[in-house]
Amino acid sequence: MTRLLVDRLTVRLPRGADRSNAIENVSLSVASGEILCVVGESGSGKSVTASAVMGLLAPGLAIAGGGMALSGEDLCALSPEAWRGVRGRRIAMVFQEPMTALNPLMNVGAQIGEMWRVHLGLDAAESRSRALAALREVNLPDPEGALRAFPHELSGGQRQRVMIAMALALEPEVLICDEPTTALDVTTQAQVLALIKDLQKRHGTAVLFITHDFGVVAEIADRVAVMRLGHVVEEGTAREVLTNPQHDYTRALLAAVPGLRAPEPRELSPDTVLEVRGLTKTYASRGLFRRRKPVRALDGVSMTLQRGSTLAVVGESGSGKSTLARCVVGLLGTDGGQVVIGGAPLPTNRRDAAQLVQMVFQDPYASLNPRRRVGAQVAQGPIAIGVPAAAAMAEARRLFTMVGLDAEAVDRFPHEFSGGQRQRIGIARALAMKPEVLVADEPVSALDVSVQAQVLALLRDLQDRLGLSILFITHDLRVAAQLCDVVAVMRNGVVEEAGPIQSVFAAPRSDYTRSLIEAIPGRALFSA
Amino acid sequence: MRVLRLALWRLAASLPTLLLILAGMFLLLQLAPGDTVDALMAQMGGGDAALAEDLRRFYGLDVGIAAQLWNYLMRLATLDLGFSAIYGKPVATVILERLPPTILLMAASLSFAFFFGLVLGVIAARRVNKWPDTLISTLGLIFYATPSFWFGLMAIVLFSVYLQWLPAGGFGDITQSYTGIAAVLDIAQHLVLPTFTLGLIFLAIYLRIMRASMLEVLSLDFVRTARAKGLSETRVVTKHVLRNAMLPMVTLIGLQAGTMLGGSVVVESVFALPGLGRLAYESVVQRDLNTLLGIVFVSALLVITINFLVDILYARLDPRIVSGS
Amino acid sequence: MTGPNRREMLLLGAAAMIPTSLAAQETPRRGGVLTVHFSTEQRILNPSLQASTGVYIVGGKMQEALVDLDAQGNPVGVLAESWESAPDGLTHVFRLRRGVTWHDGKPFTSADVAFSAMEMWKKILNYGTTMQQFLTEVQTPDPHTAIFKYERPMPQGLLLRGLPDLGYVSPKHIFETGDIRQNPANNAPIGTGPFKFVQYERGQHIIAERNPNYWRENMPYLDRIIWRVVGDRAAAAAQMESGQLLFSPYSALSIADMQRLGRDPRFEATTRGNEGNVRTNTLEFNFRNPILADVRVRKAIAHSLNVPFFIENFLGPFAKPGTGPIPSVSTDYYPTSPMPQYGYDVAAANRLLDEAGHRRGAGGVRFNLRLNPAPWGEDIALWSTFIQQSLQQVGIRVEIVRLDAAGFLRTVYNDWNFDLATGWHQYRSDPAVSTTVWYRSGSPRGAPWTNQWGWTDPTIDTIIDNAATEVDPVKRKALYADFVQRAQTELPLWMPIEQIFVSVFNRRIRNAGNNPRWASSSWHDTWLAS
Amino acid sequence: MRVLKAYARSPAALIGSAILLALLVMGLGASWFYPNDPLGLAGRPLQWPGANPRFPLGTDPSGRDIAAQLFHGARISLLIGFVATSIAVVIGIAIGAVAGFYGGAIDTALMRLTEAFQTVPNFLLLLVLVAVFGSTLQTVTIAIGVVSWPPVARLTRAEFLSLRTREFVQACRIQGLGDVHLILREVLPNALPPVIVYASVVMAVAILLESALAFLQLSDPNVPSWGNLIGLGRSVLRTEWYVSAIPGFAILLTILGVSLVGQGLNDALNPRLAGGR
Repeated sequence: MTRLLVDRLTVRLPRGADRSNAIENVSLSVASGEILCVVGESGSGKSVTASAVMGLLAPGLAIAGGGMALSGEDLCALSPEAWRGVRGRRIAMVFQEPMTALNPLMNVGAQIGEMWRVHLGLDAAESRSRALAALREVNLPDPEGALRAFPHELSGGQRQRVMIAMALALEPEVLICDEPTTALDVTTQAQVLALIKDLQKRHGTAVLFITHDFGVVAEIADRVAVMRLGHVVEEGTAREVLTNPQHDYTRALLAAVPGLRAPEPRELSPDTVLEVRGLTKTYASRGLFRRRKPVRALDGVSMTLQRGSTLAVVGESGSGKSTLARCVVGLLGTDGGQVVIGGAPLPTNRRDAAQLVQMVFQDPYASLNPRRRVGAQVAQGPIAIGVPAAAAMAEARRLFTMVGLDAEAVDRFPHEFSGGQRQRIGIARALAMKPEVLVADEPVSALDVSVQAQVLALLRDLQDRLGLSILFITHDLRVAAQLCDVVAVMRNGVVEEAGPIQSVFAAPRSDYTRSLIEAIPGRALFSA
Repeated sequence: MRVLRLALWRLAASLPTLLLILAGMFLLLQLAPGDTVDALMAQMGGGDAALAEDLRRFYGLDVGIAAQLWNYLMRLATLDLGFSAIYGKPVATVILERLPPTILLMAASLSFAFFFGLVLGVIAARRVNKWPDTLISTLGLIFYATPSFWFGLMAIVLFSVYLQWLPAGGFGDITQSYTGIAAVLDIAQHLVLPTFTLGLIFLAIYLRIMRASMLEVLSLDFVRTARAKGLSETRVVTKHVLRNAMLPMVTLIGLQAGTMLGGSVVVESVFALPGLGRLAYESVVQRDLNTLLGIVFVSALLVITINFLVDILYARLDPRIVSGS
Repeated sequence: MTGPNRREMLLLGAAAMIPTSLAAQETPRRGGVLTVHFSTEQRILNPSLQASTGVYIVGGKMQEALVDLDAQGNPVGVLAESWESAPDGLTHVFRLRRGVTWHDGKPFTSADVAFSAMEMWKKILNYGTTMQQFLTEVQTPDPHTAIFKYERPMPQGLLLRGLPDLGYVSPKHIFETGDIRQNPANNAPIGTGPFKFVQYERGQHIIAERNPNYWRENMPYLDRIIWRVVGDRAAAAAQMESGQLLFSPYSALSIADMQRLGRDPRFEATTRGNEGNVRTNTLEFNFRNPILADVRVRKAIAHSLNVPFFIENFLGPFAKPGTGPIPSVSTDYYPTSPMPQYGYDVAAANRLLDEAGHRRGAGGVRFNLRLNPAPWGEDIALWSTFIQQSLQQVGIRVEIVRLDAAGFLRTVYNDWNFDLATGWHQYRSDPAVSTTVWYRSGSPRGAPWTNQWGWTDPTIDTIIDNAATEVDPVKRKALYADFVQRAQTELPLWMPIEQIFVSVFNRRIRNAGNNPRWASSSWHDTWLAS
Repeated sequence: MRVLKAYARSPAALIGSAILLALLVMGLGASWFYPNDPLGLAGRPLQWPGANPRFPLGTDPSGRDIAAQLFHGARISLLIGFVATSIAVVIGIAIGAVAGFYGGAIDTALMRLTEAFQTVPNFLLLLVLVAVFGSTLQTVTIAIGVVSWPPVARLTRAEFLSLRTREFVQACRIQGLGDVHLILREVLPNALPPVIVYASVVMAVAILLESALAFLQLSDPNVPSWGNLIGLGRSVLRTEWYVSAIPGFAILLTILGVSLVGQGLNDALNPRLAGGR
C-alpha cells in the first residue's frame, strides 16, 4: 500500500530568491517496502521536498499548494503538536552530514534513547537497553561502547549507522534519507547502502532516498524520480530510467556519470618530470589536556610522473593523499625523503618553486580571496616573479578565454561566479605560472556531476594543448579513470598499488584496491 | 589527582608570565615620582631629612634598583611577599585580610551576571525579533552603557539616601556585632548594591553572547535532527541547544576575570568596601611597592585560577576537549 | 587621599577660651558606643612613634602622655602628677602617678618613661626628634621619678606644651625586644589609657572598649569606641545622618555636607575643640622661574584672586581671609601694626604685569604657569581651580598638575619642578615651630613645608634667628611683626586664607570639645546622652 | 556597497549613528555654543538646573557651567575614545597578525606578553601608569590605549590562525608571493571585519575607563571631562546629585551610541555573528 503520497506539492521561496517556488507541483508516492530515489543536482529542490514531508521547512519557506498524506492521513491538516507526534515515530529521517547531525555534547545512548523516552515515555534503563538492541541491528562494532561514546569518537560511517538506528528506532512507516552516504568513503558508502536496503526489507519500510549520484540510484532504487529546478522531470522504475531515459536532462546526467571504462593506454614520454622519493610525514597533534599519539600521514611514499601524463593518486579519507599533494607543492615540510622536479629537488624558496609546480584546490569557494578581483589573483603570481603588471593582466585575460571564461570577467569578484567557473579560475591561476607540474587536489569532488564532467574535460583538453603533467588527487576511482594514465592507490600513508590504470582496473593486485573497485556504486550498470 | 597535576602544570606554564608581570611592574613603579617615604611624610605631616634617610633605610630603599628587584624576586622565590609599608605587617597577611570581600563581590557579581545573562539571553533568542527580544536587547545595551561607578552613586542616592533600604557602603555593620546567620545576612545586605553595580555590565555582555550563540546553535544540523526526532521545542532547547550555547559564555568568563577584578577597584571605592581593589588603589597612592606587587601577584594567580577552573568546566561541558580533538 | 587632619600638632595650647558646655551640669550617663569617622588609615597607631592627628584620634584613647591640656589650654598632669625644673633649664623632674597599670596588668614605672623618651621620642617620633634633640638621658632613681637631662637649656613652658602631643608613653616591656618599628603593639596599642584596644580590621574599623582598671575613678563613661574607616566623604556624611557615625573630626566631611549638617538640629558643626589646629592656605612661588622671581608678578597674582568671594562661595563659615603667616587666632604673636595686604584689584594686577613687561599675546595670554595643588583637602582642589579661573582673567594661563601625595612632595620640595604650588601651612601656636621655616633660607633640599622656593633674603633670615632666641615676649612679638612685614612685602609665598578644623558632632555626645585638642585627647570624661 | 546597504538597513546602526552625530555636533560646536572657557568661573557654585536661566543645567561645586562642560566634554570623550581605540587597535592588530600568521615560537612569545597584560587587571595597570606618568590628557589617552590592546590582539590572532590555512592563502604561497603580501593583501582584509566591530567595544571601554579615572580624581583636571564632573559631584552627591547625574547620563548615551554603531557594523559585516538574522 502507499505509505507516503506527495500530491502536486508546491513550496514557495521567500521573496528575493532566484525563483519563486522551491518545488512546483511535485507528486511522488512511496509504497511500503519500496525505495524511491529522488535524483537531482544542487538546487533541484529534492531536499526541500524531504523537509516539507518532515514538516521542517526552513523559516521563510511555506507550502503554497498541493498536499501530503501518510498512509492516507493528510499531513497538512495536522496541528504542529500532532505533526511532532508523527515525526520520528511514523516518519523518520537520516541526514547528509553525519559529522554535524548528532549533538556533540550528548552520548549516543542518550540520543537514541530519547526516541523511546519522548514518544513512548519509557524509563532510562528500558530505553537504554532498546538503544543497545538498535545499535546491534545496525551492526556497529562494540555496541556497548558506542552507547557510551560521544559522536566525535565515532567515524563518519559509524555515525551514519547511529543515525539510521535512531531513525528506525520506532519502526516508522516512512524513512527519508537525504544524501546519507554522500559524505562517506566509497567502501563505507557501500556498507551503509547495503544496511539501509537490508533493514528496509526486514521492516518493510517505505524509503524516500534523496541523492545526486546515479551510481547510488543504481544500487538501491526500486523507483526513480528525477528532479530539476523544482520540477519532477521524469519518473519510473529504476531499470526504465537508468537504461532508457526519456527526458534529455536525465540523459545528460547519465552521460555525465563517469564510467569505469579506462581510456585507451597512451604512449608516455620517457622523461620523468616529478619524482617522489620515500616521502615521510608525521603529524604530532596535541589536545588541550593530553598529548595524542603522532599520526603517520606519509610512510615512505614513492612515485613518478612522466612528462605530459597524468598520475592519479586514489585513496579514502586518511589515506594521506592530500598530505602528499601539499608536500609536493611545498606547502608542508617533509620529515623524510624528497620531491624531485625536473631532475632537481624542489627548491625551498617559494618564488623558485612557484614556477615548477602549481596546485588546483578542492573547494572552489575557499580557494579564491573573496575580497579581490579574480584577474588580480591570477596575475599576482607572475607579477611577483617580475612580469610587468600590464603583461601579466593580458596573460590573465588570455588564460580566462583558454579555460572557457569571458576575458572581461577578470574584473569581477569571486562571488559573481559559479562553483565550476571558480574552479576554472583556479586552473587559470595555476597555469599563469607556467608550471612543470600541476597538482590537482580533488578538483571536481565538490561539483555537480555535469559540471564535474566539464571541468575534467577542460583538464584533459589543456593537457593535450599544453602538454601538462598532472598529479591528480581523488577519492573517486571513476573520476581517476576519466583522464589518468597511471594510478597509485594509497591507504594509511602507504602506496598499496600503482600501475597503468587499465591493468589496475582489470587485475587489481591488492585486496584493498579490489574492495575499492567493488564498492563503486552502480558499477554493474556503468562498467557494462 | 589528575586535576591537581593539571593545576600544577598550568601554574608552571604561567610562571614566565608572572615573572614578566612582576618585573615589569617593579621597574615601571621605579619611574613614579616620590616613594613610600614621601607618602609617609605626607601622612605624618613632616619631619626632618635625617628621619627620611632613616625611614628609607628601614624600607630598604637605600640600595640600587637592580638590587631591590633581585631581593624582591629572591624573597618571592621563597613565597615571601615582603613587608607592607602602609600596614606595617607582612603583605601576605594584609592581602589575606582584604581578599574575602573582593572574592565575595566577584563571585556574587559573576553568578548574578551569569544566571540572568543566561536566562534573558535564552528568552531573547526564543522570541527573536519579537518584543521580548527587543526589550531585553535594549536593556542589555543600556546596562552595557552605564558607567558602573555612576550607577553605584545613583543607586546609593536612591536606595540608601532616599529610600533608606540598603546601607550606603561598608562590608558589614560593626556597631552591632552579629554572629552566625545574622552576620551573613548583614554582609549580604551590604553586598547587594555593589554586586549589581559590578555585575551589570557583565550581565549585559553575557546576555548578548548567550542570545547570539543560542541563535547560532539553533541553526545547526543536530537541532534539525532533534526536531526530526519529534522532540518538543522545550526539550530541544533544554536538552540539546542550551548546553552547546553555553560554551562561548563559559570561555568569556575566563577572558574577563581580569577586567572584573579591575572593575572592583572602582566599585570598592564607591561603596567603601575593604577589598583588594581599594587596597591596590591605596598602595599605588602610598607607593607601597611590596603591597602593590603582592596584589598584582595575587590577582594574577586569581585570574590564572579562574581560567583554569573555566577550562575544567569547559572540559566537563564539552567531551571533545578532553580527547583533545 | 590624605585628609585635612594630617599635619596639625599643638606644641602650645591655644589660649582661646573654651565656652564651658552646658553638658557639665547634667549627670553623666554610663555606657554607649561612640562611633567615630576615621577618614584615612594610618600605618601605625602608636602616638609615641608617629605624631599626627590620624594617630591621636585612635591611639590617644589607649595610650596617655605625661601631661595634657586643660580647658584653658594650660598643662595638666596625666601620667605625671607634678614636675619641677632647674633654673638652668637643663634638668626637669617628673613625679609619676602611682598605681597606674598597663592594659596587660604590668605596672607603669619611670623605666617606661625613660625608654619612650630615649628610644622613641628622641629617635623615631617626627618633631620629637627635633624637640628632644638635646636630651642626653632620663634618670630613674625610683619607679615613680623620671629626671630629664638636657645638654642645652629647654624652656619648661615649651616642654610642657610639647608633651601633650610628643609625650605619649609606651610600655618598655613590650617594646624593648626587637625592632621597635615592626612591633605588633604599634597596631594593637597597649597603654594606660581609659580604653583598651580590642580589634583592628584593616579598611573597616578599629574597636576599643572601656578599661575597667582605669586610674581615674569611675571613668571612662563609654563602653566602647568604634572608629569606622570611611574614605569617601559622601558616604561618611550619609552615615552621620543615619546615626552609624556620631563624630567626624578634622574637617573630614565635604564642605557642603559640613554646612548642611551644621544647620541640622541633630548635629553641631564647630571649630570648638580644634582651637590649636589652625592652618592657612598657601600660594607658593618658584623663584627659579624668572617670571615669578619678579615681585611685581607675585603681587599681581595676589591682586587677581578675589579671596572674600572664594571664601563666601566655596568655604563658607569655617574660613576667613588671612593677613599673613601668623594667623589672627595666635593672640600672642599676631601683629597689631598694619601689614601689607593684596586686595582683589584686577586693574592693579594688569598694571603690575604690564610694568613687569609681560604684555598680552595671542588670545590675551601673557604667559603660562603650572600649578601643583597638594592632593589633600577639598578646599585645596577648589582653591587651585579658583586660581586657574582667576588668573585667566589677567592673561595668565594656568595648567593644574595633579599628583598624589608622594608625587606632590617629591616634585615640589625635592625636584623643585613647579611654578606655583598650593597647600596648607600649619600654624602651631608659635611661629618658630613650623612657620618661619617656610621663609628661612638654608633648609635642606627635600624637606617638605619649608623654603624650597629658591628665595634667599638675609634680612628675614636675621629677623627669624633673632626672634627664635629672644626671651622677652614683648620684643619677640615685635620681631615677628617685622617678620610678617617683610614676608608680606617680598611675598615669596602668600597665605591668604585662615581656617580652623571643623568637628561635626552628633549632639548626643557630651563634654565634646571641652579642651583645645579634644579630638586627640583621651575622652575619659566623654559620655553619650540617650 | 552591499555593506553600506546592510548597515543602513539595521535600525540599531541608524540610532547609534544619530546619537554619535549629535555628540559630534556638540563637541565640534562646543566653542560656538559656549565660547567661554568651560572651566572658567561662571557664577555661584551648585545652582540647581533651571534655578538660574543662565545655567539650564546648573553649576558645579566650582561654580562652572555644567552645560558648557557637557558640550566641551563631548569633544574630550570622543577624542580620548577615538585616539585610545586607534592605539589599541594598531598595537593589537600588529601583534595579533604576526603571532597568528607565523605561529610557533613567535606566537608563544607574543601570546605570553598578551597574557601578561590580560592577567593584570587592566584598571589596576591603568592606575599605575597614570601614577607614574602623570595625568595629562595625552598620557591618560595613551595609557588607556596601552591597556586595551590585548583582546584585539587575541581576536586578530584567532582570525589569522583560521585564515592562514585557507586555500586561497595557500594558493598565494604556491604562487610564490611574499609574507608581507600574504599578511597585508590576502589575510588582513578578510580578518578585519570582526576587528572593526570589536573596535566599537574598545572605544566604549576606553571612554568608560577615562571616566572611571576622572571619577577617582586621576584624570587631567585641565580639560572639561565628564568623568571629572562626576567626581566633583561625588562630594555633594546627597544634596546636588544632578552634578553627577547629568554627565553620567551623557556618558551612558555615548556608550549606547558607540555600541549601537558597533552592532550595526556587526550586522552588516558578518551577519553570522549578528545572531543568524
